[in-house]
Amino acid sequence: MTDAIPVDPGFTPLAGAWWIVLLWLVLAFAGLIFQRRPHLITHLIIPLGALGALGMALIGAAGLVEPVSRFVLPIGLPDLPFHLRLDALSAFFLILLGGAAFGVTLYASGYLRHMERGALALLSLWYHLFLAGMVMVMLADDAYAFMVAWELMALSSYFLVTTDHDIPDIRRAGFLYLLIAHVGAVSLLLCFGVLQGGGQIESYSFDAIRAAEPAPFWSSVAFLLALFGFGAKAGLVPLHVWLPEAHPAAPSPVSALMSGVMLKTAIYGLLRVSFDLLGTQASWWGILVLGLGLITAVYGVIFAAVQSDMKRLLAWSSIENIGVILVGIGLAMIFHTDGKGGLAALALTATLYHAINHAFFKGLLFIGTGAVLHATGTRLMGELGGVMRFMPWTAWLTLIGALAIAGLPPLNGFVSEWLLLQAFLLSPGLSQPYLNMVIPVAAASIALAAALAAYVMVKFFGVVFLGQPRDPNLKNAHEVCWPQRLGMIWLALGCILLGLMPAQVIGWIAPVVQQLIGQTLHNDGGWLMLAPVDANRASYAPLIFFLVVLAVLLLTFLAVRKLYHGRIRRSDPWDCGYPEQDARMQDSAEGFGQPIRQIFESFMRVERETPDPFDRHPKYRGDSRDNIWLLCYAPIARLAAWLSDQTGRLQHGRIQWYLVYSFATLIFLLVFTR
Amino acid sequence: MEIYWLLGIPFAGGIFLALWGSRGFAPEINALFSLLTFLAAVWLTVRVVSGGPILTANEWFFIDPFNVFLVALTAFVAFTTALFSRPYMRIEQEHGRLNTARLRLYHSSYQIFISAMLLALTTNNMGILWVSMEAATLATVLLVSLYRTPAALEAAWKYFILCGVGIAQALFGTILLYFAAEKVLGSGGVALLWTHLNEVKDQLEPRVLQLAFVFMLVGYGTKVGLAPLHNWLPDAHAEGPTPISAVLSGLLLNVALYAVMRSKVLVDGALGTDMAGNLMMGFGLLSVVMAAFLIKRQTDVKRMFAYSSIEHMGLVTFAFGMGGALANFAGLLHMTMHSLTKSAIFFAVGHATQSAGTQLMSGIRGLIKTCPTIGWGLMLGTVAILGVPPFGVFASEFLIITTAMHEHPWATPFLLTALGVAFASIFGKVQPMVFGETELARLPHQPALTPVFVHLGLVLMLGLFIPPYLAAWYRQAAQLLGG
Amino acid sequence: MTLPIHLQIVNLLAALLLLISFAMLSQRRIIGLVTLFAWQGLALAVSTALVGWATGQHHLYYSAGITLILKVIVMPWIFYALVKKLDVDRDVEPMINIPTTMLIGIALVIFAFNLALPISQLAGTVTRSTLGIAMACVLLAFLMMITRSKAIPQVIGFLAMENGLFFAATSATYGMPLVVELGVALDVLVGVFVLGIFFFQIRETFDSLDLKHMEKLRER
Amino acid sequence: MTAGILMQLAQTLLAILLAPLLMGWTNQCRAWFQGRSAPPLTQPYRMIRKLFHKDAVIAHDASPLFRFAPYMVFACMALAAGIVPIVANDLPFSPAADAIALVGVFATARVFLALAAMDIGTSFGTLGARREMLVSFLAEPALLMVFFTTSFIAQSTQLPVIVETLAHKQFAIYPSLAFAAVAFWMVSTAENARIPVDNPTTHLELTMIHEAMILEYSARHLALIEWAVALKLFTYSALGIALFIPWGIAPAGNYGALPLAMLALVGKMAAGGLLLAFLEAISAKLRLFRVPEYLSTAFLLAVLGTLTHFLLEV
Repeated sequence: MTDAIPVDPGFTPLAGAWWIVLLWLVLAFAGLIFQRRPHLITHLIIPLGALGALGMALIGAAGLVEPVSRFVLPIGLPDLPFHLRLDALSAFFLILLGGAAFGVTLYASGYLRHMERGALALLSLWYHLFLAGMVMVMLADDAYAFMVAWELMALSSYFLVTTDHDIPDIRRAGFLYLLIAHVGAVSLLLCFGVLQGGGQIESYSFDAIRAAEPAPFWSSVAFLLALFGFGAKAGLVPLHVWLPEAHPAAPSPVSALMSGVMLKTAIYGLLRVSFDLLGTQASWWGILVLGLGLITAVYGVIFAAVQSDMKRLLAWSSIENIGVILVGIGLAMIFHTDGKGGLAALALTATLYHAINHAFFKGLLFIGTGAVLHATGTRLMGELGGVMRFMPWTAWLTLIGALAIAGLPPLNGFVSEWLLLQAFLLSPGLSQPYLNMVIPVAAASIALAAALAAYVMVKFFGVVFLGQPRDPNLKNAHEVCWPQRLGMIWLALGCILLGLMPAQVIGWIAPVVQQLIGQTLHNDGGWLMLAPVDANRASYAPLIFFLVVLAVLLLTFLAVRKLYHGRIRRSDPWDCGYPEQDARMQDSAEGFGQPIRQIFESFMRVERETPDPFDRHPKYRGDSRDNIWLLCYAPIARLAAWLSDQTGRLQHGRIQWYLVYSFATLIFLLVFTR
Repeated sequence: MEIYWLLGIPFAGGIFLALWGSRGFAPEINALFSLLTFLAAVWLTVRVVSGGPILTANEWFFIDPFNVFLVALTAFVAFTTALFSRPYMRIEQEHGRLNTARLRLYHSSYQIFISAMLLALTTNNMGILWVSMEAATLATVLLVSLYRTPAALEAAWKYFILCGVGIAQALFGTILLYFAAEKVLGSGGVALLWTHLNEVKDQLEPRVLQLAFVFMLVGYGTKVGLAPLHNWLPDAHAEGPTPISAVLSGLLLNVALYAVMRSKVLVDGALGTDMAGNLMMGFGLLSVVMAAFLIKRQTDVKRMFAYSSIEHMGLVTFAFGMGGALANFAGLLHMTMHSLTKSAIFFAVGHATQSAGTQLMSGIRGLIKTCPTIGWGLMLGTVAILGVPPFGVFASEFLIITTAMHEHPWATPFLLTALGVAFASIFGKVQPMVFGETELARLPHQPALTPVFVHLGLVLMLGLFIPPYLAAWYRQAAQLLGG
Repeated sequence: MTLPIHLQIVNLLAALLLLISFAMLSQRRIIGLVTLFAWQGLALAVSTALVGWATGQHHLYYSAGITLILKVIVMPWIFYALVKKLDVDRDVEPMINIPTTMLIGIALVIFAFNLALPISQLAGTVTRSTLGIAMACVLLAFLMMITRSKAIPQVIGFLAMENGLFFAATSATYGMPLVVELGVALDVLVGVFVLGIFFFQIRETFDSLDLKHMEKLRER
Repeated sequence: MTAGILMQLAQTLLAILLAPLLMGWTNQCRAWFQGRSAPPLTQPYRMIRKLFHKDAVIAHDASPLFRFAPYMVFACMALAAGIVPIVANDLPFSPAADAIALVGVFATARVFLALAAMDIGTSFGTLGARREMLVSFLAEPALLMVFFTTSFIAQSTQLPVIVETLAHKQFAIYPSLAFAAVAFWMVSTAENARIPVDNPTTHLELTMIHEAMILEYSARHLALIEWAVALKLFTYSALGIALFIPWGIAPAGNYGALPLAMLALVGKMAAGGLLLAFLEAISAKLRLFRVPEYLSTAFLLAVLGTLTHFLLEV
């Protein structure tokens, strides 16, 4: 396949990206070849993959400034070879992918050292295919290439999810995941079927699709199909059911990639289809996306608050973040169709910003939990606690991620949230008055979601890393090795820098926004300050902010030390003088989530097992499932079963009846055709 | 010339194995003859690809891109199946399910079956086409009942009666065709020669052809396994020996569909309407949906994949029904992909059932532990047949579905439902067979998995890259089908 | 214009064929069925020969001969042998009772006729009107296969259907090309042998030829 | 510019220094209303000084986070105080963080405090953290909505600009502000751990929220926290003043107005403290599971505020 590189003058970023994809493919199979030598895989192959990811990020950066480059691979369908294209949008998402994947893969090279050989080889195979698939999704410039890459991504991630396939739950999770992914993919097929211009095979290239002008009705159909298809991948409520199952099931680096990057490919696809391929948008699309996004965000965060499995909690929080991103897209669409280009640019900027933020902090949190999981062997928060004492690196780095995702200044989560709220605040420009009514409510629920996210993160970090160890043998949990630390440090740095340098990040995002909306966000604040539209309207300068906090902090500290003293006496915790303390007296995860469960009980189905008062070793189990499963999926399953029973009836083994069928068919056709 | 080799070799093989098929080396001989057949097919293919359609033996045989690609496919799959059946049948013999006499029957009728199918593909005479289809049926009836279990006998009986009746309808259709043709071409030999019919198809009497097509569709459609005429198919596939299941669903169905298409071309010419196309779309859609819902309730692995064959033939029929260059192209591609993939799956399933000692899926667990190659073969094959890229089945499904959405949007909800249900059912059943814990035993003989991976490799390649000459060849075929 | 006498005889034979099909539909005993089947074959052979003589299509003589040998002598003999050997000559109880079957049959005949009517208008052959009868025979045989619940009657129904087809081939179109007919005949012969083997296998497995033992393969 | 920076520093220091005074004043008033003999006005200062002198007693397995948190909280509160216009309206620093950032700052302080409370792993610590977060996740959006209303009016989220608009543009009556004001009051009682949500002077552990979180703190850490709490109360009052009764705050550059502004500030603060104390004296603390209802009422009022803004004022 190497002859696929066209001999074109100059080394376009696209060609570079393609070389890296090839590198990953080679690495994938190299892992298979050297499966007898795991050391080689963990110490050479996977780090090389990480370097590839880093290169991909750089190429993305180059692609933002370079002109659109494209070339055609000699593979694919006849007359429909794979078209590749690198424009600002794909470049931005390449940065996202490369940046997050570099840290995660670096981490993986340490994390996977304990795996047994065969599994390791397979994992490295699928892992690199997964990376390649995601990149190809972002580069593809025709429907076929896109779908192939899309499904390659789904398939490889399925095999990654089912790495420990001995556990029935994991098998079930993987099955559910692949099923929903496949249904989504079919709906994407239909979407492209609508979009493709003429009947010829050439009309599947995105250029042809852009050229084609579908009727309003059909473009709406295409949009809905796309929303369904991409929503299924992104975990849009009610298509999210696979997500809290699949993400925890996968090995931690994979969960990090799936949550941090793979969900973004769905966002990428949605943007690509609705802004790029479909030229014109109907006014109600944006409102629909906005509404769905709000539901997803609130629903996701509520369920995140009541989880007691840390990876599951993070998975739900991913759903929340996807919801926030969709809200941004919805706003952008509303402004766009309303002709408010600048505001659309603001909303879209906020969206993309949040996408890349989420890639970083969610990746960080997932690999952090991975470290804990590997050191302690459990995912249940009820058996953890006090891990900070044994794994300080992991703890502090994870804390950065947690604060970032909780949307606290001056970290990156706050910036995108701030931009989004600004977009809401600017909504009075809209021409439809009823929207002006709706939007404050939407903003309110976004604020609610953000505040709840803080709750969730306090719960997550507090229960896992702080307090007393709930299990005595947590004592011998050990800190992770250096590659893992480096991976986490990279992502944490990402969170901090993205938080402190918003003006620059917006500079990167600008070309994307320019491409999609034809207008960029004008930053009034210079390099230091973030001031969309107008410095008098709103501004935020995280760097100053940060320095001031730092300064005050140091001043206070020094003042206290100077004026008074730094004497410390250690003793047992006081706790209002209660005599015996033990770890069981702290809040369990269920306990911490209990108020939320109490308030939002109507959303969920709560299953409790309360111990009797005389139990010497009382065990409490509270589990909150979402009702969507019962409301949407169970009926479908029942209907399918019923239908298959009915069809089964037709076939009851009696040959005379079979003869009757063909006889009836014959007669029917004879009557029918004359 | 090479056409005689093509037909002669398997026939001779049939005779030879009928005489000495009980010897120990019979499986190798079987494979050898299949190999020779395949070589002859390649030779013929090269001739046609280079020199265009051949019309030889005073117009008895006519080979154009459409059937030569089926010829090549048939010969190839027949060869790989023979390779697979070598160890498979030995293991069966060791398990004591077969004795040498039956092996002789098996080998010779296998060859006869192949030659009958090749004849059906290459002949230019609609009557001979019918004759050889019937011959192919007869050759396989005794193979289906090879194990002599009650179930096998029942399956064979149904196979025989239903297909016999069906094919009788096809004969009536042929007669009607002749009846219409002789007025134009005069009575006697030429009136059934497809080439001649094709030239004068617009002069043929529409009403008669309409009637003829109905009979032929019902007749050959029974062998294609179109719902609701499909009832013989799952039984025959499930109860016969696995190599036979492979060739039945990999090849026989194609050949039957080939017959339908030959007559469709004539009917379209005569009617000028797309009545035939609509009928085929209807049948195809019905088959896809019914099969999908029946798959959901299967417990026997071979039976399940038999239903999946019905589903895919339905899809192909639907594609051909839509007509047009793209759809026909997609249909042909899907035919190829389905044959390769499905036979590969049956190979893997065959060994899986042998090592588990049962065809019940509940009895097959964790293949990946005991015999990883079989496990991965089954897993990848399943993934491929479910239309997941980068495997070739996806390429054709992509074209079919998008075209359907573009041309006949009303059909897509059915397709969507069916594909979803089929995916859920098949994958949900296969996953635990491949993954998870296990207590299966290893096989006495080294399983023959080269065929499996050769097929899958081809399917994978065709999903990513269709060689230009192959593509050109498909396009010509699509043209012939009135694209 | 009135047809020449031999063609009138052909039409007569056609009517006879139809009659026999009805008779088979109503016949309960297997031996009786076999006899009727033989008679049908005879009528078919005669009509084929007549048509061949009338139209000078001499290859029709061969097919007439084949029919005579196969359908009048060999197969009935085989069936007699089978019935004796397996002694299954008990009353065949049809699934649907006879009068209903008859009524359906009549409906079928009417259907077949007006299906064939417009076609036979434009047939080039003299004996075109027999097409409808042939079709009727086919459908009736089909009906018979549906109604019979034992193996042998079903097979006889199957062969009766082929008789109908042959009749259509010969009388309506002056016979297919010889090769085709030979091939068809060969197939039929092989088919019957296969069936013979079958009967014994079925017999020794289920020790009965009743089809109700063969309803195990089913969904549910 | 330098004058502005001086202004900025002066205001911030002023806030930091006066904060305990406001606290003392409120306690004094409440004591009067409850008919107790009141502690002196400078009681908070004394307590803080005393605490600074003591040795810090810290649990054995307290992590660095535990010791870091009080400084963080204090810094955040100082920063918040720096953003809000207290006496004068030119704050060169305020563009660095607008109203939304202010909410973020409060959130940061809260999260650190909660985490620190969970650090030791005592039953009351986690209990307090949980309750605090429960209160906050309803209070925070309400506060944001209040800011939304004012920002919709002022077309800006910059606090000085808002004050500018409300105080020094031509006078207009904004019904939406009424809703916002009530909501703000409810929110600030919750955020500052006052009755009816929490009782700052309680000694019943089971009813504690804020106090439960800081049970393990002592000496200088406790001092910093107490100071931060006072500062928070002060900032909130200043905020309320700035948003709803901004008249008197000196416009940028106009130093002549400063003394007047100073007086106005003292007056308003005193009145506010009085009112707070009065309401606390006459009302009882809510059960914990009534708190969400109380706060969601605040939330609803705030949203209603924005809606009324769109209905009546656009």
